Amino acid sequence: MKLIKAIIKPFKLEDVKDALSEIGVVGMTVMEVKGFGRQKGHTEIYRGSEYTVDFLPKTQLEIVVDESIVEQAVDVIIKTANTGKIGDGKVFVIPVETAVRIRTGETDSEAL
Amino acid sequence: MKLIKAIIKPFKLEDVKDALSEIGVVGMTVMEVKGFGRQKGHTEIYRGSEYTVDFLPKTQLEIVVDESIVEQAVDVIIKTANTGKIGDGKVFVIPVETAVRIRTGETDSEAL
Amino acid sequence: MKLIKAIIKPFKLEDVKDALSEIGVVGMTVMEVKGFGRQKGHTEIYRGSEYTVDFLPKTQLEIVVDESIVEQAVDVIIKTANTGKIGDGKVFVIPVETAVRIRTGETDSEAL
Amino acid sequence: MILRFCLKSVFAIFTLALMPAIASAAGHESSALNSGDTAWMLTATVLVLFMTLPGLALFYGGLVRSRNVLSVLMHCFAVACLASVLWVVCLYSLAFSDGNAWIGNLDHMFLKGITVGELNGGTFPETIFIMFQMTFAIITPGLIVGAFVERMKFSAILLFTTLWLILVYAPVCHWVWSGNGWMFNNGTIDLAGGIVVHATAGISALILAKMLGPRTDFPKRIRPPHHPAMVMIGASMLWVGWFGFNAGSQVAANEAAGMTMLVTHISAAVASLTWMVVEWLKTGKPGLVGIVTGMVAGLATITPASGAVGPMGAVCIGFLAGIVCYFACGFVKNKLGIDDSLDVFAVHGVGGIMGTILVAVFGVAAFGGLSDHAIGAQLFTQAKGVGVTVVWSGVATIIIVYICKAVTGLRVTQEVEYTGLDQEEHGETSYNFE
Amino acid sequence: MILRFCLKSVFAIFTLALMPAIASAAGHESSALNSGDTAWMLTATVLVLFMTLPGLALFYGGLVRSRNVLSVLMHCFAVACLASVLWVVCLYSLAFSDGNAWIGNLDHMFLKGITVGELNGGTFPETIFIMFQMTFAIITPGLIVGAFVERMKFSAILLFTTLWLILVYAPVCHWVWSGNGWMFNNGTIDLAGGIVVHATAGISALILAKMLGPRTDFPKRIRPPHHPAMVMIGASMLWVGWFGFNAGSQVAANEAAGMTMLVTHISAAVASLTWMVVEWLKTGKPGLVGIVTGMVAGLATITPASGAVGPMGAVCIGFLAGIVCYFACGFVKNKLGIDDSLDVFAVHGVGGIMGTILVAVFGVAAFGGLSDHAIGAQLFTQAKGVGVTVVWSGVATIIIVYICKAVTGLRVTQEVEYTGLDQEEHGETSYNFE
Amino acid sequence: MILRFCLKSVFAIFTLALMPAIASAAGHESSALNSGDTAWMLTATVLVLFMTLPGLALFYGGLVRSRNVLSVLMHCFAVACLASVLWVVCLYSLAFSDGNAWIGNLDHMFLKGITVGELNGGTFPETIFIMFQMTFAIITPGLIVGAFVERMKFSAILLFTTLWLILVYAPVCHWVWSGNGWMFNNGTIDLAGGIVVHATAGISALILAKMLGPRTDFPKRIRPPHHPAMVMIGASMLWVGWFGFNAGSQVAANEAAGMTMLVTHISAAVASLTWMVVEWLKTGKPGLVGIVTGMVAGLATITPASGAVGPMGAVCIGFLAGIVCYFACGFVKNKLGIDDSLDVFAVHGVGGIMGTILVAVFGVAAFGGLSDHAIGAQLFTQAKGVGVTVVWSGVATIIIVYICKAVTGLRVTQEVEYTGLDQEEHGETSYNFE
Ligand SMILES: Nc1ncnc2c1ncn2[C@@H]1O[C@H](COP(=O)(O)OP(=O)(O)O)[C@@H](O)[C@H]1O
Ligand SMILES: Nc1ncnc2c1ncn2[C@@H]1O[C@H](COP(=O)(O)OP(=O)(O)O)[C@@H](O)[C@H]1O
Ligand SMILES: Nc1ncnc2c1ncn2[C@@H]1O[C@H](COP(=O)(O)OP(=O)(O)O)[C@@H](O)[C@H]1O
Repeated sequence: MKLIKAIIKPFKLEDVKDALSEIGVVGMTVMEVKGFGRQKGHTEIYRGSEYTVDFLPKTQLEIVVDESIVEQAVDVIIKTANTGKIGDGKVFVIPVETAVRIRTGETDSEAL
Repeated sequence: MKLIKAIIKPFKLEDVKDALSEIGVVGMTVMEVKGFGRQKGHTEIYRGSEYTVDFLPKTQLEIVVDESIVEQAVDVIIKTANTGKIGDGKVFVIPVETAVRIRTGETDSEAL
Repeated sequence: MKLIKAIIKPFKLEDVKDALSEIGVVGMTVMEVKGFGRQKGHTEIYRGSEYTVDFLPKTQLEIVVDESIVEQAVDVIIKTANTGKIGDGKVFVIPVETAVRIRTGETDSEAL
Repeated sequence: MILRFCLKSVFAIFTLALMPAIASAAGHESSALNSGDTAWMLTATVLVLFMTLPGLALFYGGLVRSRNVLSVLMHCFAVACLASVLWVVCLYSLAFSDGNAWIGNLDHMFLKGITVGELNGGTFPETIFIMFQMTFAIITPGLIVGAFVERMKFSAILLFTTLWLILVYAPVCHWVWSGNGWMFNNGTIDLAGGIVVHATAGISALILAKMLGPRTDFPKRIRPPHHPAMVMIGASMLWVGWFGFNAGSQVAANEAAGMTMLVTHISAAVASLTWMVVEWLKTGKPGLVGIVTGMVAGLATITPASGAVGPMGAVCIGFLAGIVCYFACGFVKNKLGIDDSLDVFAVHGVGGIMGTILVAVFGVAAFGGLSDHAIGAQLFTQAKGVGVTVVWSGVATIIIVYICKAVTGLRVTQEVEYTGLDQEEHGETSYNFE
Repeated sequence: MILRFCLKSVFAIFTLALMPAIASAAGHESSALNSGDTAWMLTATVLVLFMTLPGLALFYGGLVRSRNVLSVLMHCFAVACLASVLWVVCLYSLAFSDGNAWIGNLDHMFLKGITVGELNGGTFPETIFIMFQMTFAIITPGLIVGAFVERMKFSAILLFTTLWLILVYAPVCHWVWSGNGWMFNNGTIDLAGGIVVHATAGISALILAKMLGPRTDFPKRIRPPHHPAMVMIGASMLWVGWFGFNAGSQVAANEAAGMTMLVTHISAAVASLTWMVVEWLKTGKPGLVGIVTGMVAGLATITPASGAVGPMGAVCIGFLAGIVCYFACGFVKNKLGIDDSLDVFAVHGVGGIMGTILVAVFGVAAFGGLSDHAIGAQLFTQAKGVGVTVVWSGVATIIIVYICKAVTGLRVTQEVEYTGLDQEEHGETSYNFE
Repeated sequence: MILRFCLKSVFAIFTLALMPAIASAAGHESSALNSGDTAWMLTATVLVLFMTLPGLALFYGGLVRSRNVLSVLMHCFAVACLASVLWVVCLYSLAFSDGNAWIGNLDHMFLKGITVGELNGGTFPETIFIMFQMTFAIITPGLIVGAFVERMKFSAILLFTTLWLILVYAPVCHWVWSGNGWMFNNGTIDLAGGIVVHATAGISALILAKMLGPRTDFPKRIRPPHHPAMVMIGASMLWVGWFGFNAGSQVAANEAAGMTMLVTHISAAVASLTWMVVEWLKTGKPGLVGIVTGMVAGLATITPASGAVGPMGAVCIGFLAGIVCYFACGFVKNKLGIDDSLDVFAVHGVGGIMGTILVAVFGVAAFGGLSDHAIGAQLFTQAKGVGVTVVWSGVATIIIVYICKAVTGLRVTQEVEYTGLDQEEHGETSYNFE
C-alpha cells in the first residue's frame, strides 16, 4: 500500500475528490495547509504599507491505496488538479506498511 | 521506527492520548483534518435548501514509535478509538528512517 | 527522495524557512498542529478554576528533498529551530518513492 | 406616511404633553422644536445606521463562504457610503422636495437651502429628518447585496447601486413618503417601508440574481454558511435597530411610537418561533440560522403595518411571515432555480409585500387595528401601490443591469470566483489565525 | 420601585422642568406624556434587549467549546422569543395587573385592554412600559442558560423556560415592582432587579445545574473558553446596555437617571479592576475573561442599589463585588462541585443578593447614599425579600425540573454531548473556515 | 465649547420650544431640567462608551496578529476601567472645576459635592455631564493603545495611562472645555475633541511608539491584520457611536445637534470613498481595512469642526481627510520608520489637527459654515491651540515614558513577543477552535 500525499490548489478539492471516487477511491483525509514554493507569496497592502504573505493556502490530500491503483490515482489527481499555472502543487508517494480499520480491525487492503 | 498515523473521531482524542500515555508513548502530534470515506457526509438544511457536507471533521494523530511497540500502540489506539460505528477511522503504519530531537540533537529511539 | 517532517515551535517558522531557502530548498508545506510530549501543557485559569491545556501549538513542516541534501537540511532545521528549551520539537525522515509536479508532470528530483 | 404622522404628532404633543394655555397658542407654534422628539429621532437615526453597519453586513457576511466574507462586508460598507453621498448630492432632493406626484425637483441638490434652524415641518430639525431618511436609503440597496454575493464585480456593484438609487429608490420614496407623492395622497399605508424598502429591494434582487446567473456550482456544491454566529450577531443588531426603523418612522417620541415598538417586537418574536417550529418539523432540527431568518421575516413583514395594527394583529402577521417566507425561500431556490443567494426576495420582498397587503386587514378595529379604513378599498389601494412598485422596480432593474453589463461587466471570472473575492477583488484574507 | 419612582418623576418633572403655572394645574395633568421621558424609555428598552441579543448570547457563547457555541446562541435567542410571546400571552398580566399582594390577575392576557393612548400612570405610554419590562423577562431566563450549557436538551430548555417564567419570574416581579406587591409595599429596595432578576436566576441556575449534573468530564477535562474575544464583545454590550437596565428603571430622563447611570458605571469599573488585581495576585496573570467577569459582577451587584447609593457607595459595592464573586466562582465549582458552567450563581446570584443587602447600608446618607431609611430595619426588610425569593425560586425550580425530566427528559446523550450540540441538536457547524 | 453651547442651548430651547410666557420667566428658570436634552445626553453617553467597548477594541484587535488580539482587547478594557476610576478620583475635578486658566482645582475629588439634583449649568444633570465627559477620558488613552500593541508590558500600560491622563488629558481638557480654560476663553473652536482627544492622543502615540521601538521584525515580517472583519465591526461601532461623540457634544437635543450629526456623517462617508479610490488607484484593489480607516479619518477630522461647518464644508473636510491621512500612514511607517503600529498618529493625530485648522476656513459663512469668525485671526487661534497642545503632550509623554521605563520597564522580552502577549501576559488563547 502507498500513501499518496497531494498538495493542490484549494478550489480543486471537489473536482479531485469526485474524480478519485470515479476510479473507486472511496476514502481520503484532507487538511488545510500553507504552501511555500516557486509560486511566490503575494503582498497585501494595508494603509500604504506592504505586508508580505509568504505562504499560500493549499489543500493537502492523504490517500492510502493499494499498490495496484497507485499509478492510476496519481494520474487522475494530476489531470484533475492541473490548471497549468504555477503553484498547482505536488504529488508524493510514500510506502505504507500496515493499514487497519478501527471499527472492524480489518487490515491492509480490506481496511481501505 | 515507525510513524503511526491514526485518523479518529475527534471526541476520542483524549481517551486515545491517555491510553497511549499508559503504555509509555509520551509524544504525539495532532491535527484537525476533514475525512471522506464510507461514512457519508451529511446534509445541512438552511432556509429550506440542502447543503451537502461531504467532509467530516476527524482528528489525525501522528506518533513516531520504536519498532518494538508499534503493534501494542496500534492495538491500544484501535481499542480505544472504537465505537463500532461507521467512520471510526483508520490506522496506518509508515516507515521512518531517522528521528532527531531538535533541542539536544539526540537521534532515533533517544529522540522520541 | 525523503520527506522531512519537522515539528517546531511556531515562532521559529520564518527563521527555518529562510535558512532552508539559503541552502536551496525552495518548497515546503506547512501546517498548524497541536503537540503533546515531554513539554507538559499548561493550565489556564478562568474565574478561579483551572483548565488543563494538554496540547501545545506547534508548527509542522513537510519538505520533500533529494537524498543528497537530506542531512544538510535536517542540520539546518535543527540548528535554526533550536532554543535549548524543552518542546523544541522533532525532525523525522521518511522515505518517498515518487514525486510529481502537477503543473508539468515532471517527476522525482525534477518535481521538487 | 411620515409627514402625515408628523402632523399628528404635533397635535398629540400639544394636546397631551403641554398645557391648555400653549395649545391655544398652537397656531404659530406648530413648528416648535420638541427636544424629546429630537432626542428620539437622533437615536432612531443611529439605530437605523447600526442596522446596516455592522448589522446587515454581518448577517450577510456570515452566510457566505469564508473566502468571500470580506467582500460582503465591503459591499455593505461601500454601498452605505455611496448612498450617503448620493443622498446629499441629489437623492434627498428627488425624494423629498416638492416636485410633482412622481418625483421631487432638484431644489435641494447638495442640500442647498437647508439651514441649521429649520424644522422638518414637525417638531425636530430638518437636518435630522435628512439623516434619518438617509439611513433608509443606505439599507435598501444594502439589502440587495444578498442577491449577488460571491460573484458580482465590485465596480458593477457601485454602478448598479448608483443608478438604482436614482431610478428606483428616489422615485418610490417620493411616491409614498413625500407630501406630493401619489401614494401618500391616495392613502396607501406604509409606515416604514414595506413598499419603499422591502418590495423595491426584494424585486430588484430577484431580477438581478436571475440576470447575473447563479454562483458556479449552484445548487449542487454551494457551501453552508461559514459563520452562523456572525449571522446571529448581525440579526440581533437588525432586531434592536429595527425599533429605530419602525418606531422612528413615527417621527416623535409619543404614544404611536410606543405601540409601533410593541407590535414590531411581537411580530419578530412570533415569526422566529414559527420559523423554528416549521424547520423543526420539516428537517428534524431547529437551527440558529433559521430562527434568525424568521426574525428578519417577521420584522420585514410588520414594517409597513407597524403603525396600524395592534398586538393581536402583530401575532397574526408574525405567524404568517414565519410560514410564508420559510416556504418562499425553498420555492425561489429550488423551484424557480434562481440563486437569490441570501434570499432577499423570499424574506424581504415577500415579507414586505405581504405586510403591505395584510395591513389592510389587520389594521382595522375589528382585528384590533388602529386604522379606520374600509378593508376592501384599502386592499385595492395597497395592492395598486405594490403592483406599480413591483413593475417599476423590475423594469428599471432590467435596464440598469444592461447598462452595468455594458459599462463594467457584471461578473468576475470563474477563477476569481473560485479563489474568492476577498483575495482577488480586495486583496485581503479573512481569517489569518496562526 | 418603578411605579413609585414614576410618581416621583412626575412630580420632579413638573416641579423642575415646567413652570409654576403648570405645576398648579398638575392635578389633572399628572398623566401627561413627556416626550423626553418617552424618548429615553424607548432607548432604554432597545438597550436592554441589546443586552440579551446579542450581548449575553456572545458573553456565554464565547465561554463554551466551539462545538457548542451555536447551541448557546440558539438558547438565548429562542428563550428571548419565547419570553416575549409569553409576556404578551399572560406574564405581563400576572406581573403587573392589580391582583393581590402575591400575583396579578389575568385581566390583561393577550394585552387585552391596552390602548395606544394609555400612559403607564407616569409620563410615557403603557406600551413602552410593557416593552421595557418585557426585556427584563427576556434576559432573566437568558441568564440561567449559563448553568446548563453543553448538555441540556433543547426541548427541555423551552419547557423549563416557560414554566419558570410563569412560576418564578411573574410572581417575584409582581411582589417587587407591582403597586400591589408585598415587597413593593413593605419598602424593599430593588431598583432594577437584584431580587427580581439576579437572585431568582442565580438560585434557579444553581439548583438546575445540580439536578442536571455536570458536563461529562467535569471538572477534569473541561475546556477553556473557545473565544475570549467573543466573551469580551458580549460583556461590553452588557455594560452599555446596563445603562438602559438601571437608569431606564428610573422610568424618566431625570436627575435620578443621571445618578443611577453614574453609580452603575463606577461599580462596573471598580469591580473590573478589583477582579483583575485579585486574579493577578492569585494566578500571576490578569486575564481578559477575568476582568470582564468582574465587570458583570459589579453591574449585577449595583443593580438593586443603583437608585439609592452615591458615588462612594458605588466604589465600595464594586470593590466587594469584585472580590466576593471571584471567590464565589471557585467555591461553587471546586468546593461544592456543582457545574454551574458559566458561573450564573457565583456572579449573578451572589452579586444580586449582596447588592440587595448592601443597599441597606450604602443607601443611607452617612455613606453618601440618597435614601432615608434606617439601616437596621432596612437590612431586615431586604433580607426578608431575598430569603423569600430564594426559597420560592428554589422550590419552584425543583418542581419544574422534575416536570421537565418527565415530559422531555433533561440531558442529551453522552454521544451527542461529545459530538457537540451544534451538530446534533441544531444541525449546524460553527466555524466553516476553508 | 461645550459649556458655551450649553448656554446657547438653554436659550434655544426656551425661545423655540417653549412659549413666550416661559421665556419671560427664564431668568430664574435657566437651570431647569429638560427631559429631551437629558434623554439625548444619556443616550450619547452610552454611544461614546460603546465606541471604546467594544468598538475601538475590535477595530484595533482585528489589526494585530491572532496571538495578540486578547491583549489588545485587554488594554482597551483595562484602560477604560482605569480612566473611569481616575475620573472619579481626581480627573473630573482637575478638568472641570474652576481652578485657573491652566488647570482645575481638587474641590471635586471623589466627586465630592456632586448632588443628585444639580444640573450642569445647562439643562441636564451634572451627573450625566460627568459621565459623558468620562467617556471621552476613556477613549482618548484607548486610542493610544494602537501605538504600542504587540510589545508593551501590561504593567507599563497601566502606569503610562494613569500618568498620561493626569498630566496630559486633564489639563488640555481644562484648557479647551472648562469655562476657565485659556483656549475656551480665547475662542478656540473644538466642539468634540480635535485638540483634546485626537491631537493629544496622536502626538503621544507617535512619541511613545518611537521611544518604545518597533515590533521585532518591523517592517520586514510584520503580519497583515489577522481579522479584517473584526476591524470592520469595530469601525462600524465607532461610526454609530461617533454621533454621540459629536452631536452629544452639543449637550442638547436641538438644531445644532442635528446639523452636527449630518456633517459628521457626510465627512465619514466622503472620507471612506476617497480613501477607497486612492487605494484602488495606488494598489489596484480597494480593501475593507482601507475604507474603514478612511471612515475613521473622516470622523476624526470633522470632530473639532462638526459644530461649525455646513454640509459642503463636511464634503471638503472628508475629502481631505481621506487623502491626507492615507499618505500620512505610509509616511510615518515607511519614511519616518516609526512603528506607530495601528497608525494612531497618521489617522487621529493628523486628522484631528487638520480638522482643528480647517474649521477656521470651512466654518465661515462663505464656505457654508455656521460660525462668524474672521478666517485669519481664527486660523491663528486654532494653530496656537494645536501648537501648545502638541508641545505639551509631547514633552509630558517623554517624561512619562522615562518614568515607566524606570518603574515597570517598557517592553516584554523578545520571547514573550514571539509567543504572543495573549499567552504570556494574560494566560489565554484567542481561538480555541477544535
Ligand atoms: N519540496 C517540497 N516539499 C513539500 N511540499 C512542497 C515542496 N515543493 C512544493 N511544495 C508544495 O507544493 C506547492 C506548490 O509548489 P510550487 O513550487 O509553488 O509550484 P509548482 O507545484 O507549480 O512547482 C507549494 O505551495 C508547497 O505547498
Ligand atoms: N484510503 C484512505 N486514505 C486515507 N484516509 C482514509 C482512507 N479511507 C478512509 N480514510 C479516513 O478515515 C475516515 C473514516 O473512514 P470511513 O470509510 O468513513 O469509515 P470506517 O473507518 O468506519 O471504514 C475517513 O473520514 C477518512 O478521514
Ligand atoms: N513520538 C512522537 N511522535 C510524533 N511527534 C512527537 C513525538 N514526540 C514529540 N512529538 C512532537 O514534538 C513536540 C515536542 O516534543 P517534546 O517531547 O515536548 O519536547 P522535546 O522535543 O524538547 O523533547 C511535541 O509537542 C510533539 O508535537
